[in-house]
Amino acid sequence: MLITRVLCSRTPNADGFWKRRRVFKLTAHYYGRKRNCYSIAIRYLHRALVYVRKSRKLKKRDAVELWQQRISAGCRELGSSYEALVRGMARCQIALDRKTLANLAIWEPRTFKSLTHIAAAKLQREPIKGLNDFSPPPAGVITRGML
Amino acid sequence: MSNKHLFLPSGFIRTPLQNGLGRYIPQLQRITLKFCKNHGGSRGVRDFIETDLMEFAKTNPGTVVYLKPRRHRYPCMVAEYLNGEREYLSCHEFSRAEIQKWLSYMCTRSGIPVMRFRKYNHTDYPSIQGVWNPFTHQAPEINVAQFPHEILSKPVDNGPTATDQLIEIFKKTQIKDPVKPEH
Amino acid sequence: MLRSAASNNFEGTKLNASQPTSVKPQQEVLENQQESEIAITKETIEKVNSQIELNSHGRLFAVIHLAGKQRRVTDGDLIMIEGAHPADVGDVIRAEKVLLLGSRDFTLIGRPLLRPDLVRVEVTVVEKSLTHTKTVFRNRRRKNTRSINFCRSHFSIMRINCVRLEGLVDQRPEIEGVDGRVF
Amino acid sequence: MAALWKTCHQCLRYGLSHKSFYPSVSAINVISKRNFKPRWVAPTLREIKRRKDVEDDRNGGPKIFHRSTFLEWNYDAEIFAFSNRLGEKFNEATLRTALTHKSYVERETARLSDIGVDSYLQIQNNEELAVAGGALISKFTNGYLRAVFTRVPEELIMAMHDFLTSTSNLEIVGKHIGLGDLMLCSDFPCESETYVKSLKAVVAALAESSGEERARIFVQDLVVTQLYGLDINELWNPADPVGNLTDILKREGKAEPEFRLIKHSGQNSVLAVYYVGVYSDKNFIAEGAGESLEIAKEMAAREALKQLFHTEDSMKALPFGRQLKNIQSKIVQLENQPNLPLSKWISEKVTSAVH
Repeated sequence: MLITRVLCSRTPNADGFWKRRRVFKLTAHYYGRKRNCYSIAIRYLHRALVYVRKSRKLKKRDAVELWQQRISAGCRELGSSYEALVRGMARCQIALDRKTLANLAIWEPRTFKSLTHIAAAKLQREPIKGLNDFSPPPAGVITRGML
Repeated sequence: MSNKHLFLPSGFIRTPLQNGLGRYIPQLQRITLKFCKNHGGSRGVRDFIETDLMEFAKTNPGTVVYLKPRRHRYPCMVAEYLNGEREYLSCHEFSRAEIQKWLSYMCTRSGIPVMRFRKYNHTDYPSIQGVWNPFTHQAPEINVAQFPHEILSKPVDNGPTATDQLIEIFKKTQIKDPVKPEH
Repeated sequence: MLRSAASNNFEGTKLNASQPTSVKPQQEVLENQQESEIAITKETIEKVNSQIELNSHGRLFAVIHLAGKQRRVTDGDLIMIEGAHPADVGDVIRAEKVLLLGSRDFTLIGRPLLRPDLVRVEVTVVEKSLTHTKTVFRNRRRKNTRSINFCRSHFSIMRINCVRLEGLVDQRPEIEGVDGRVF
Repeated sequence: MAALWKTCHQCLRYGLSHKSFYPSVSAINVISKRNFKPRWVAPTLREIKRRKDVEDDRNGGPKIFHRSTFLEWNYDAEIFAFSNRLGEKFNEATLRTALTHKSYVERETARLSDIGVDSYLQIQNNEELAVAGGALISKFTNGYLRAVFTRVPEELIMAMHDFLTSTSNLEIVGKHIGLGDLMLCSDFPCESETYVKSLKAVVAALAESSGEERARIFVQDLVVTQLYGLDINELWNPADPVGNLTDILKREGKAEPEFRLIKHSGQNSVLAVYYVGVYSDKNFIAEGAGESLEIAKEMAAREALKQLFHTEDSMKALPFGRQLKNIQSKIVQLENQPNLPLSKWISEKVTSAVH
């Protein structure tokens, strides 16, 4: 975008009040001189705005970790494990993602239990080394050979 | 205490009066277009009025459109919504297309002020099968079980411990010995 | 994929314990297990179908895949779709990618999706607006080089009108996936 | 939007070297301009605000003006937009009478008589329409509630009906369909009674102009949807749930309800929880939890009643909008047939009433 001549012309002696006000609005919750003195506040504001940009990715990564922890806690209570559930469901073409699984583990426990049992039954049929050698196979699961 | 909420409010998604549940009611009540008849800054607004205003009014019968020619004033549009909110947008040196775009933005909004959404869904019935609590997956047998119990007292079988593995390895070596001929 | 009505582990183990412990020819063991399994399957499907016919299954929730994300929805929920979505305000869409449908007593799990004629999820677009202004700020340290971009992206808020079971579980229509399509 | 303009300005002040000056609003290409405010702007705004605060303190809060006092106000266009926005067809005259209140007519006649013109004004007020509308609203809500909550005793239906037709609820609905600016009344800001009266009058006007069927759908879509998201068991609870449960089971010929402790934890701690189950001749009905045995027992009885009435937490979702098409006839039929009161409630009699 070309900068037209107009924009580069001399500007009237603008009031710095508005420039500083914009910065102080964003640093109103800082501590001490970082809140009130412009030359100090602007440095910390730049750091904060960089953190805002970088944390957008991190937030998504943290959310996935949190879901993973909740799913593995739910699975372990039911005698299975996170890897067993995820691998088993993948082999049964059940495409639920970790957000949904974590939601089900908390809010719909019976659905989550049936999912863990399906995955365990699938792994019992096609075992993966080191995954479910120790948990007793879930009873009451009838697959009619469809798994 | 953070003052951030003073500048950018945050909240959860909601709609006025359960909109969309019974029927969808367009929330934009009135829109006022203020412009100047001669000033160059209102040229876009004037073009819009000459060409597309009638068609806009026909497609949005539920919105009253007011035109306010004011000499030597910057053009702007003020939208008033059913929940009483007013939205101001300066249209200085806007092109006709921009006016159309921002008008459609005003029409499809619900009047709730712009905010940072903390969650991207809202449900009033989060759980149907009952929220998980420590008792949900517990078997009732635990109430009447006499401990030590043959199933419940068994530790969770986490696989063979190190000593078991060593014993197994030793047993494997044991079997091979008798086959070797005595020297 | 249906599970037997027995909901937790311990009743199951009793079932196993009652089976004959002495090893019989493989074919026979499979045989009587087949009988009891078929009976349980028939009984379970019968129960679910009766609940569907009597519409006595209570509130339903579904996991749908919409605009790139999986969402757990039930009747009357609000969901937010990020990015420009073709449907306009007031339009009714049918969410076809249903991965899972659950109620208090049963869960239908799609592999990966449930049959479209089995489940009907209707969604109404209630609001289309722009998010708050997000800043993308880059700062190259000690080089006095900074850049800032402001962005307000589109989003739509949608109301889930109904999550409904339309067909019986085991009865497949002769031709599938034809409803509502004009040939 | 103003925020966008101000923060755009920020980027220009940094004297960026290579990055584009213009903020790329990916949605809409908004080109920012340099707007430098000269030195006198800030002090002037500060002074204006100070004077405004002084005036606001003097007459207790900012002065608000009725929308009709603004320059750009056209009552006919507003009426036209009002009916189109709701998607209903009103005939002009009835809608206008529905929106004019007695107080407005009196004020106008008083004003005219002061000027000396004592001709009788032809505007009718909306008294009769409001009364008729009120009856219509309660009839339609009753019909809906009895058709949807078939197994619920009449007391709970009355509680829900009273909540839906309460002044606070109708006022919220009236305000959110834009009656605030359209009502011709003398009191400003209008009290809730005026909102309620004009909403009832609008419903009656709709019944008159496009038939009772449309008015019923209008009430179902706007007034009854306020029930969504509300736990109806909070509106009304049986005073003595254990007694009611025993009566019902006796009437149905089943055994007395028997309460058994299923689970408990944290017995002698502040966060004690007891799970008590209700059994009737050895089959399990429901379970409830509470901080003490008595509370848990009462909650269990309450939960059992909820299951009998099909109002437990996982109850069927309330049908609204298009889902109501196939039960409209049932709604009309059940409008004046009350459900069974709690004292005579038996599940067989209830299910038979449904089919």
